[in-house]
Amino acid sequence: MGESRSSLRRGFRVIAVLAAFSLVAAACGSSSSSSSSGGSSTSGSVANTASAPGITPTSILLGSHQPLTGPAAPGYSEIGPAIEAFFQYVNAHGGIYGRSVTFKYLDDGYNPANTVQVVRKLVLQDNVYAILGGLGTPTHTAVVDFLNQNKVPDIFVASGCNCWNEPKVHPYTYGWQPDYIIEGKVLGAYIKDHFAGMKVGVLYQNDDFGGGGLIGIKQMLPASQIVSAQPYDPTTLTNGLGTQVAALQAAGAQVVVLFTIPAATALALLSMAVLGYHPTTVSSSVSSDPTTLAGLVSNFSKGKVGASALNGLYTLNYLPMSSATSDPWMQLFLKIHSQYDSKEPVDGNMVYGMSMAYYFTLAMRAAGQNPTRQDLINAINSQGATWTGPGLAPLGYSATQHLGFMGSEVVQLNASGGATAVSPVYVTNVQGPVTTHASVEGPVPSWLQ
Amino acid sequence: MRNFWNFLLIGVSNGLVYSLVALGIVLIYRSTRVINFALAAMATFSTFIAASLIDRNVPYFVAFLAAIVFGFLLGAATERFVMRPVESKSPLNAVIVAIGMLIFLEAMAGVIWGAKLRNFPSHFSLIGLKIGGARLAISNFDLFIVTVVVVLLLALLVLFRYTKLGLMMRASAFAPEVARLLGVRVGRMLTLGWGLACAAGAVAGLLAAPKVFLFPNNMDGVLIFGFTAAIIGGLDSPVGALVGGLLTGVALSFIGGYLGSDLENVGAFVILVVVLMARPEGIFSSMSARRV
Amino acid sequence: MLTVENLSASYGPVRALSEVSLAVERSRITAVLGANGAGKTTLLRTLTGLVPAASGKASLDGVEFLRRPAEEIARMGVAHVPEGRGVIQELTVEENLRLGAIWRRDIDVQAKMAWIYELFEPLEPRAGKPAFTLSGGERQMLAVGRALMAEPKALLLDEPSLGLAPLVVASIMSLLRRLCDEQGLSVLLVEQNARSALSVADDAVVLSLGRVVVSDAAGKIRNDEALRHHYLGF
Amino acid sequence: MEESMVEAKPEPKQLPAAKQPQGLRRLFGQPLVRNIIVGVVALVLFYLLIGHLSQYRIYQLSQVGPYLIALVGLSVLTGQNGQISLGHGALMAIGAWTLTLMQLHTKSPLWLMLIASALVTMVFGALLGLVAARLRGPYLAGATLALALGLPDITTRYQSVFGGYQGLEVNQPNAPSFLGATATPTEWLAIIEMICVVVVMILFANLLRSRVGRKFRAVRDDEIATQVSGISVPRTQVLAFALSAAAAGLGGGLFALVSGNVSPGGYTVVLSISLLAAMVIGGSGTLAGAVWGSLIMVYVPGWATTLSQKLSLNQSVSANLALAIYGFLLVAIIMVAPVGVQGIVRLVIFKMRNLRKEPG
Repeated sequence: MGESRSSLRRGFRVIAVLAAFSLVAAACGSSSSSSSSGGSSTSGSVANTASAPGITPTSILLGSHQPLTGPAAPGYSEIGPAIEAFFQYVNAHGGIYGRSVTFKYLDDGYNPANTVQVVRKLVLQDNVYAILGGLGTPTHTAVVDFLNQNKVPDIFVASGCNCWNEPKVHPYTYGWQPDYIIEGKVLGAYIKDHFAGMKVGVLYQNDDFGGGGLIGIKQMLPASQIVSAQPYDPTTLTNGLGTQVAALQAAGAQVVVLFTIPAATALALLSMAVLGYHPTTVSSSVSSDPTTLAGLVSNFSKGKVGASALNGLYTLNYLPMSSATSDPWMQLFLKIHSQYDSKEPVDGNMVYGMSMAYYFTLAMRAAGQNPTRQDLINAINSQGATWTGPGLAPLGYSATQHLGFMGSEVVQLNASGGATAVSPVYVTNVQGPVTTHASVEGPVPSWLQ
Repeated sequence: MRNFWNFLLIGVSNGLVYSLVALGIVLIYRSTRVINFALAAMATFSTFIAASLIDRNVPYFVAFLAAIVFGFLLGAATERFVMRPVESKSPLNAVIVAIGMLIFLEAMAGVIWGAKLRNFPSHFSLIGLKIGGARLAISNFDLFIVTVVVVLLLALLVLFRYTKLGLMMRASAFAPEVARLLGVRVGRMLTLGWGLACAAGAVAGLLAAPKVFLFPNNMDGVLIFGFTAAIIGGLDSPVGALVGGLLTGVALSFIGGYLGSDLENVGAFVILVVVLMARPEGIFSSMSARRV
Repeated sequence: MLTVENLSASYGPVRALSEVSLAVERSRITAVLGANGAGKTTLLRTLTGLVPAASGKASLDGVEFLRRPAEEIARMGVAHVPEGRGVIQELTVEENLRLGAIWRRDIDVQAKMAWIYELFEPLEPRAGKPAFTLSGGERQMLAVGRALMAEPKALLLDEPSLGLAPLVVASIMSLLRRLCDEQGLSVLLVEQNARSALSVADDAVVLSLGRVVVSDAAGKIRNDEALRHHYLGF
Repeated sequence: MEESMVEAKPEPKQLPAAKQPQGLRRLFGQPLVRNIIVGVVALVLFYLLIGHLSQYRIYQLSQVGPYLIALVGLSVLTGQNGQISLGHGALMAIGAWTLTLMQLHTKSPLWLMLIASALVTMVFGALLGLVAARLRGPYLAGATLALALGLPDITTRYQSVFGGYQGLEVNQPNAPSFLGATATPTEWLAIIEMICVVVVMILFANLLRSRVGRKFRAVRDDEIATQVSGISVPRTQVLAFALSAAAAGLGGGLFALVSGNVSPGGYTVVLSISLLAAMVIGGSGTLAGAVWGSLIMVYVPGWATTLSQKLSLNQSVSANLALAIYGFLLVAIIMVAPVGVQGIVRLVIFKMRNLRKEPG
């Protein structure tokens, strides 16, 4: 249905949305509304209606699947609470068109069979308006067809698989974080620019994440420069990564690229320390939340060598670092954290969740006062590429492309857990060339203050 | 060649931890014929206790001992209050209860300490030792692991071979009814056996945590490889647990190093089937000898 | 003196013993005879706490012990040598013997063992060997010897002759008689092999379907041909 | 135990030959015929029932079927034949991928794909049975657990064939036109499953009444005596493994249809362990126990979640608490009901019958 809408009508709708937007902005300024949630936004003439499943005149119900228990829970279990906290803040600041947002995230234990179950429950029983930030490639793959068949907006999947960017097959599904292939290309580009001619080794998880990263790297570097690519199986991390790192060392890799989950990054750094192997280490954004890593590596040698294991590590960054306390977005997030999320640590996962919730709020505001599900899709397709916020790289949304952030900057970590940007923002898509760009990080809008 | 030696050392270091888990499984199996799947959770829980103590500035070795004592008490209490009522029914029931305990304890660890990844101190350096100019994949901490495992095995050997208590424990394990007729308080021996086994599990947890980090499920993988090790060694042989653990660790390290880490799990299955086809009750089982 | 009064026990819905009464004086042997399934083994297992008693009493030198845990009954001086010899096969001969007196702090274990090795000469050279290497007769010797380690007052033997050669049986029976007299034991001897049991016993009871059908001096039963034919099959 | 695989319902005793009734009544006296009638009645009731349920409830119900069929297989193997398997999750995986790959590469009709799931898994199960026949108790449990651990990794090793961690998509079949245009794929799937459940239950109920069933139990109760009496123990064990695997494979094929996707994350060691736990808790060795077990697998985690959410803690605490409640329930049920839920049900029926008899 959505695809058959004529572009003319879509154009009208955009205009209507923009008009609504400006009305809202105006209303915010003079906020004095009768809405019980303390909010603003309903302009006098149009009343809120139950315009879609999960939307009532006073509320919006969103659903998500997150690993809250089991082996994948560490770290990722913080994202759901961060998204929820952001919405609580939005609700306290007038909600979205006066509606308060309820974010219902259920545990799937990172088991696709459970994901199928909880997502059906959210859609068929709880009648959520949309699924936001469903986490994980194998888990979300199991429900993406169901969501699209039922025309449920499947917004900002929390995974960098390039399989979310298939608007023809899955028109209701949108990626958000940089595609893994894009991350690989950005890292490859940086290596090409700064470590030309050095022998490169890759340690990667043997799934779409590591595999995508490897594809990206290989696109950017000559085959002869990559001396060794070592896959690892995330289910056998019990055995450590000693053998893989020893193999990289034996191959003489001077630059090691990590496409690893944080625990594996820590294990890899541990193995490097054990073997006295000190290559230049470059990692994807997934691999290296500095807060998490600093905690994990601090004991390698009774705390003495610990932090230095991170020192000099290059990694990718497309959102403000959680240590960047002078960044206005981080200041906002810290405020929200202290009010609504104080049980969870301040780290990259928190920034990730809150940023995602922010972009979703933008999408809802753009979808109009009484949006249908299709209105949300149309809003992202037509306006998504123009949104700014905490993200450093532009978003790649259009009717024909459902890519999220199209790149990132390279930062280098220091011993104290901080980071310094060492490159401009590299921007690309899956096939195209890599270009550099200034950061597009936008100001915190007034309705969030 | 350097790879070969590193793979070997990595395998030995991993294998010793599997040996400890295997030992915990063997100690319980030979006394109560139960495969204690809850051992992973008990180890993790004990390690969390140590971590909480260390966070409160308790010295490492005090926390280490406290965790072992906690593991002992947890195991003993589990036998006395949870296992005792079901042991007499079918062994399968006891296994399911152990699985229930595993789920329960791991989830409670998540409730109490949260599902975040945290480190656990090793006290000794994890940095590889320098031998002949190159660092090898063996650190002071690995030497500590070796020491602990050897001391523990020797202590158990002395206990079982040379003390009255050990004799009573073995008698209770091999022939509980006969032992009772000889005046041995078998129930206490079983409780003690579970306590010791879970204390061994706690040690395994404490030694594994610096390398696999600490979170509620951190010992699941270790448990499965430890169980594999126990079976390879023979479920009623503590020496078999040591050998089985080393064999498993080294074999997995070579498989991971030379064939790819995605074959480690498959490799564990292949090794198990090959060993069991040759010796259906493990390498060191006394059963097969007795049947002849 | 071992006294049993009106002892009853059940295996599930099946009544295995009903109203069994008997008494064994010190230095006397009472044989418990009867066909397979008559309740002989159940009688011993009930007395030593392995099968719960439904009703009745049992006492040793006036001290009531029925319904106590098996290990406590053993510690009161009731030694039970179970059917199938009950040696712990994985343990060595010496360990089996040590185990016999493991709860006694006041016994010189070395001296006791030396005495057992004197009684049962074949055991000494095998002291360090696991029990599963022993022959059937040797295992029986070990089981009896082990029971004697703790200086029991009552000795309950379940089918000591089972599967043994007649010569071995004869030597075990005569040894039993000697021990009983020397140590002042009350012996309850459950036997399928009535002929050899009656040759050493002072008294005998015959069980049938869990009931005592005959209780008399061993000599009388030996001489009562009709009774022997009817219940004991010889 | 001998009676345990027979239908859960109280049945009239077989009448002695002399009084055997004639004609129709005699026909109904046949267990097979009676089972078929019960099955058909159940099917009709089920069809009427789903007309009154929401799509989500139907979907939830359709999750029961795959577990139920796999549990029947596991119950026969462990409860009736005495072989412990901690690898039935892996066998389900084989069935699941068989169906998925057939759907992807061939244009086979649904029934053929389901039969293939069962047969391919059966062949694999027979091979596994050859290994299993040499192993006892915990050693067999360990070997099958290692299988459950290792097998999913094959799918990531050969990503191009099996789809890697993401797995492969499975299309849900559309309802045939004779059911009317209103039947959704979810409803149709539930009906397919119920048909499979009925067929499998009837087949296994009759198998276990037959000589084969008696052989299974004989091997379980006393291997040596069985061997002496001229029955080949290894052959019986391999047969039990093969049949059990066939059921697991069919369950796996249906599971793939219900999930709409196959991926290794759905078939981990956790699934195998859950199956064993559900089998024991339901009532090991009985068909009715498999029903209870599958219901527990599908519904109890949900109840535990609801229960822990009532405490209105934060979500990650309540998710862990739900899991803790589930673990606690496993322990509690075994402690309260060592013979499983079916054991309790039978006890209650027995008591009620006695009550009815006494005054009459």
